[in-house]
Amino acid sequence: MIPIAYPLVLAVILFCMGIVGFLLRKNAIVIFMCLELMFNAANLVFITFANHYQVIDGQVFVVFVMTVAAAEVAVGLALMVTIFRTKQSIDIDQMNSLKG
Amino acid sequence: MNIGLNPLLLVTFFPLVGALVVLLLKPKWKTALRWTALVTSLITFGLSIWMLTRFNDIDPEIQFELNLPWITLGNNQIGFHLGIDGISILMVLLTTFLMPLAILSTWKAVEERIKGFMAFFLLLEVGMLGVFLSLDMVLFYVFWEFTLIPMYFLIGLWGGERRVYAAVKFFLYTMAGSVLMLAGILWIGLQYGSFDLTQLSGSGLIPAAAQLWLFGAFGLAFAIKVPMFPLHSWLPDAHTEAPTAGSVILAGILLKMGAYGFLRFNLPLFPNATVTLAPWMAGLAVIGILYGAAVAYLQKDVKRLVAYSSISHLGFVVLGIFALNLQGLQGAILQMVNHGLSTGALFLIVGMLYERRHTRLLENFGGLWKVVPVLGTLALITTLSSVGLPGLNGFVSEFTILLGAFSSTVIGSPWFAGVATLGVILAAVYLLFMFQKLFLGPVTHEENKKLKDVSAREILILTPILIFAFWIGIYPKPFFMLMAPAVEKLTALVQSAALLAH
Amino acid sequence: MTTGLFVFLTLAIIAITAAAGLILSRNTVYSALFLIINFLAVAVLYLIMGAPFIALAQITIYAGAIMVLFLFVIMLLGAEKPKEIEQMKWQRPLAFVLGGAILVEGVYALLTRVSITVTTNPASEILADPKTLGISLYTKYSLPFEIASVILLVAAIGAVVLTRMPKKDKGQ
Amino acid sequence: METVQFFNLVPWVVFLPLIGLTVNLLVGRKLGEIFAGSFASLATGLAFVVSILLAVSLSSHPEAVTIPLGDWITIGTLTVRWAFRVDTLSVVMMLVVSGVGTLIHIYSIGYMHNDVRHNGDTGRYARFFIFLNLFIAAMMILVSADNFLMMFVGWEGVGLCSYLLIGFWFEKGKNGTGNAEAAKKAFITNRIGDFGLLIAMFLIFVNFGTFQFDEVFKQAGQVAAVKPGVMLLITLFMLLGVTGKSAQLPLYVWLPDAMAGPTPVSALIHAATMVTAGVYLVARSSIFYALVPTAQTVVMWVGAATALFAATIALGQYDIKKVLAYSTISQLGFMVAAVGMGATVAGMFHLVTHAFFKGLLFLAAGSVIQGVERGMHHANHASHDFDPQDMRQMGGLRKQTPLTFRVYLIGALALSGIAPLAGFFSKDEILVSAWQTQPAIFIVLVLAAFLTAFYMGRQLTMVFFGEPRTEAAEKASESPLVVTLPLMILALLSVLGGVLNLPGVHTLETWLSHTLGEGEPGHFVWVVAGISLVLALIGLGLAWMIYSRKTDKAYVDPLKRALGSLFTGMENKWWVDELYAAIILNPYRAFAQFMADPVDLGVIDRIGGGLAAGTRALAESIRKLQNGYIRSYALLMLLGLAAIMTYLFLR
Repeated sequence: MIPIAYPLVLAVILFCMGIVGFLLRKNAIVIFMCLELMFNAANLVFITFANHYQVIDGQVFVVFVMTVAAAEVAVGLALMVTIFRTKQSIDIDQMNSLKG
Repeated sequence: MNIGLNPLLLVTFFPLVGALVVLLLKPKWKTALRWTALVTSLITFGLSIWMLTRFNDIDPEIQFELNLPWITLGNNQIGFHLGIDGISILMVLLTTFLMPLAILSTWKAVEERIKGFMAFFLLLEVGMLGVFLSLDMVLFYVFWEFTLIPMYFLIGLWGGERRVYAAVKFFLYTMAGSVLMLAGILWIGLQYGSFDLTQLSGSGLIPAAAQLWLFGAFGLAFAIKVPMFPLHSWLPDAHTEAPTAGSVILAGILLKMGAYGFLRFNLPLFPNATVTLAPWMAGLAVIGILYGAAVAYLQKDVKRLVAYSSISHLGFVVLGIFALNLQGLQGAILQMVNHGLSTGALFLIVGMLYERRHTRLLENFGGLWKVVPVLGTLALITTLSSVGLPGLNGFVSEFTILLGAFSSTVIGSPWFAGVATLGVILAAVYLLFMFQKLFLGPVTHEENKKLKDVSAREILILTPILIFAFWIGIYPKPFFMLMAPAVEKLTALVQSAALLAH
Repeated sequence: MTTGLFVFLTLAIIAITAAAGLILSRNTVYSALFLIINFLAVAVLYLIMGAPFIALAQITIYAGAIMVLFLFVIMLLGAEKPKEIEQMKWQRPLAFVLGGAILVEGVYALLTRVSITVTTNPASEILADPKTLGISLYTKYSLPFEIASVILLVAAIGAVVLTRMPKKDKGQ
Repeated sequence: METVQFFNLVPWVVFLPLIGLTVNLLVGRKLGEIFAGSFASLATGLAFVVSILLAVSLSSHPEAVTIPLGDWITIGTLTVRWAFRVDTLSVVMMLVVSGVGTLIHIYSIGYMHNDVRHNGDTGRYARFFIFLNLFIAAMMILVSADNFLMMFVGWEGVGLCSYLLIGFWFEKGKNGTGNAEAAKKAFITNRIGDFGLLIAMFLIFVNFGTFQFDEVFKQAGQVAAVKPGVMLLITLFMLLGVTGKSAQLPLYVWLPDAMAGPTPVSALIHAATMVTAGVYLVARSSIFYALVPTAQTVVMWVGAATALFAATIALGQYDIKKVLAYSTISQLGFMVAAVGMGATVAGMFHLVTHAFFKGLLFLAAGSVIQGVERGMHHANHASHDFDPQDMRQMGGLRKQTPLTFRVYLIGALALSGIAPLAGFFSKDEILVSAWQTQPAIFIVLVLAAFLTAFYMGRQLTMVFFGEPRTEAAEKASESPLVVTLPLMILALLSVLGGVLNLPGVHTLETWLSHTLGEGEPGHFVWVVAGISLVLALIGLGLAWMIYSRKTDKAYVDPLKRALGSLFTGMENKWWVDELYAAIILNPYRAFAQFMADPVDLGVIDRIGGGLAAGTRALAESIRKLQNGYIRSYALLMLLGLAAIMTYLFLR
């Protein structure tokens, strides 16, 4: 029995670390992983509140989040592969063709 | 109401039918495309003549009125409201008259993408006629903006070297003005619950304070279109770069939309502001007259010269409008017609020279009267009509305008007209300069020695215009009669409304 | 300090450390491995908070399938150690400042609104039962469920289409 | 009234030349020179017949008759008709215009035959007659109009014809554009005058409410009493129009250049008819001027000053036509001075006789020029530096062209005012009225008359006496009958023209009094007649003495030595053209250039362009935000998130 605030704080910390990682790294795959980290933090919040309110809906949402995350990773990594084929790099800063 | 036989509807939208037919034809059928466009414009002209025969010229009111519900906006009805009176009928006739001539002038000049050209041209006619016939502000605005699109493409696709620059400049200038007008239209519509011009004209609903800024909002749109000094700088570029037919229509009709706008909106809707601002507008008009004349004098490109002459000539129109008396207004309307005829013809002649020599620079010509005597003579008459020689059309309108402005109580001082009369001298200076550089003196360029004189088609283009030039110059009465009742009504309306407010 | 708190803190430290490793490690493979550790730690947390099904799904899908996919791609592209030179000079300091700001604000929000005395509930039989989840998924959330399946299908097809080698045009 | 009235024929004085020009326009070129020339002459001749019929009708019914043709401009209170006014004044003008016009048409048949060949474009023969007929039509409109506005149509119409005919050989002249420039100068200078006339008309309409002569003049006294300032303005602005059209100071500069036109044109338009339109206008409006003494003084001084000024320039010219041109300006000065003094009849009288003898002089000069041209062809001159109009290249022509010499002599004597030729009587009448009312004017005019005799003597001597100075002059030959016949008729008229208004009989005076009101018939003052006659004889004799001895080829004018820099001034027309160029033309050009380039392209075009550039610069700077770096977008998102959260907390 831990105070409910603790896992929430943990989620916030993980989420922020994901953000910082996203902003710091140029490796597109690492950036992806940071996204997963943020998803994870969000999931933790869902679970915590599912537990707190004793309802199943939080868990259901986690399932959906995971599904979407899986789909996103599949497409994202496929994109990464395609981009790497043309650019020979996965440096995200090189993917700036859409600049003004 | 028998909508099907309403002449206005037929006249306005018949070119659309032609445009559709043009779209169905194959691009390579050049002759068919040309003839379709020509025949369409001729039928439209015929329809407008038919309309003229049924027009009652002693009735000052709107005729052939057609008012269909179109858009309902809350409590506001936006009507598809068309109508014609003595002021607009001349503009409509001018439009339908110049269109076939302009199309005929493209016979040799436009060889590429004829399909698109003709389609845009006919669409342009729909837009222009719509502008002159709309009696609902929103409908007017729609047509007003609609004319921009075909003209933009006509300049931008078929124009000269700097066509894209000119097209964009034309579009942006006009657009900038009309956006303010839209704001004004919406404000009036929402404030007074109607977009209908017939209900708002002379109703005295709009308070004097609001009139001032509304006058500004509408006036800016119209002043850019006219164009008045100092909002004219789109005009030389657009005129110069547009294809010949485009320049003819631009000078002949599109510019008149601005002056017509003043007549149709600013005067009846904002009479107090009109009276208050009349000296200022007249002052700008006078500056425009002299300025256009001075600047035209030193142009090296014929088309630019004629373009600046338009500024000068339309200065007279604005001066006449804001004289706010019968002579001024009727002269101004006639001057609109005359400018359409003589400047249109000048552009046609320049176009003919351009077809032969592929240059518009004055220095490349000279002595052509000897080489092409018939064209020289036609050009001489056109030039003189533009100079305002008595006996030709330009004089009648310029004289009546100046006379009106001279005696105008609204402008308040004969100095405006007096100074504007100097424009008569300056017009002779720059136009004779042009004529001399083109047609007089020795033939200095080898290429010019073997130019062909006008073809039968070219004579066919210019003759109708010159016939009207003489007709209006010698017997302008029918034209004055046609517009007199409507102008009298307008003058009375403005004066009484202005009196009420004071 | 109760056992529960001790376990939580341990897991939290593991998760945070793993996340830090993910961010800071130069080698992409290490990053992936750190992420797996993080997922595992969080999975245990789920377990503690009465969501065994989710915890297992986390381990199998996330830590298992997805991360394997990541590793495959890393290996495939040979992108274990790309050079990373920061060109945008404000990016790094601002990232820390803003990340810190969000963190402070989030924690502040939590601590001012959630009382420290409210604790988590013990795992309940009903909620922990995958059957409850299943029923909910197939009744109340059947529509989103179907949509999720469509998304997965689209993603699968999309991934295939995207990664397909461009066919050399015939005859050229 | 038993006699048949021909008043309804009056529109035909305009229509006949118009028919002539239309026919020539359509078929003139195809049917050949004889047809084109004779048809045009016939049209003008018929107009002359109509004018005579009108005169006959008037003699029995001297009151003015108005024949309306149709409405022209009708707006509100503004009503202008196409209407012809037949009165004694207008008929005098019609007779002069169509009479002299017909003679000059006939002369042109022969003259232009040679001229088109000399200038190398026979295709323009018919065009010449088209323009001439157009001119007659316009001039007829001018003189027969019944209102100011219709008169203005003719007023500008003759200006147009003048433009067209001066520039007839538009590819010739100095640098190839000289003639075209001269034509433009004439039109624009005239337009400056027309500006004045326009303003005068505006003022008339505002104050009188109509343009019709009758009604305007009826109210003139009333208006003058109430608004004397307005009347002064009207008359002065009208005077500006007069100075433009009748080549008075300061707008006379176009007329000498107008000599670029073919000689018949100089005779018809720039001597006999068009340039007298200004005199006609003042005569027509004499009621106005009578009401404004200040304006009268101004008119009279303008006329007198012009008369003297132009005469001095004529003294220093070498071009045979330029001398006559300045002489015309000078004589017009006499007429203007006369109408300014109120001696309207004297002015009109001089107008008529001047039309005879100056027309004669010009036509004879044309005959001389063509004679010299023929000689030039004969002598095979390399014609580039040879100017057949230069009097220095002539001399002794009385032998080669005897007939021309005789008529020229008559014209010159008439112009110099030798009794009993036409010029003596008309000039004398002007001098008499000056003698009686304005002694200062009298002195100026007498001086001008003396100079007139002197420069005519100079011209006669240089052209016809002495020995031929060039081969061309030696081989010059007489012109054909079609050219000389009109000369003889005009010579006859120049001799007998004085009969029109002989002292004591006053035919013209009586005739015009029906229109102009009863005036005081000019007396014949023996002193004045004596002075003018003696001075004229002295002038001629002096010229003969000075010039008859000069025969050498490198011709230096004897007066140059005697007068020095004064003569240089005369030779260079007192540098008036240069002065105008410096104070009007060049400044306007510079102003236009300034407006066109720095102002229009530099400022006004830049307003729009500046707005566009501003928008562009703004967009450019905003565009930089869109740098393509995903992480930088993420950072901005985060910034937004942090900002929103901060806002929520701080709220």
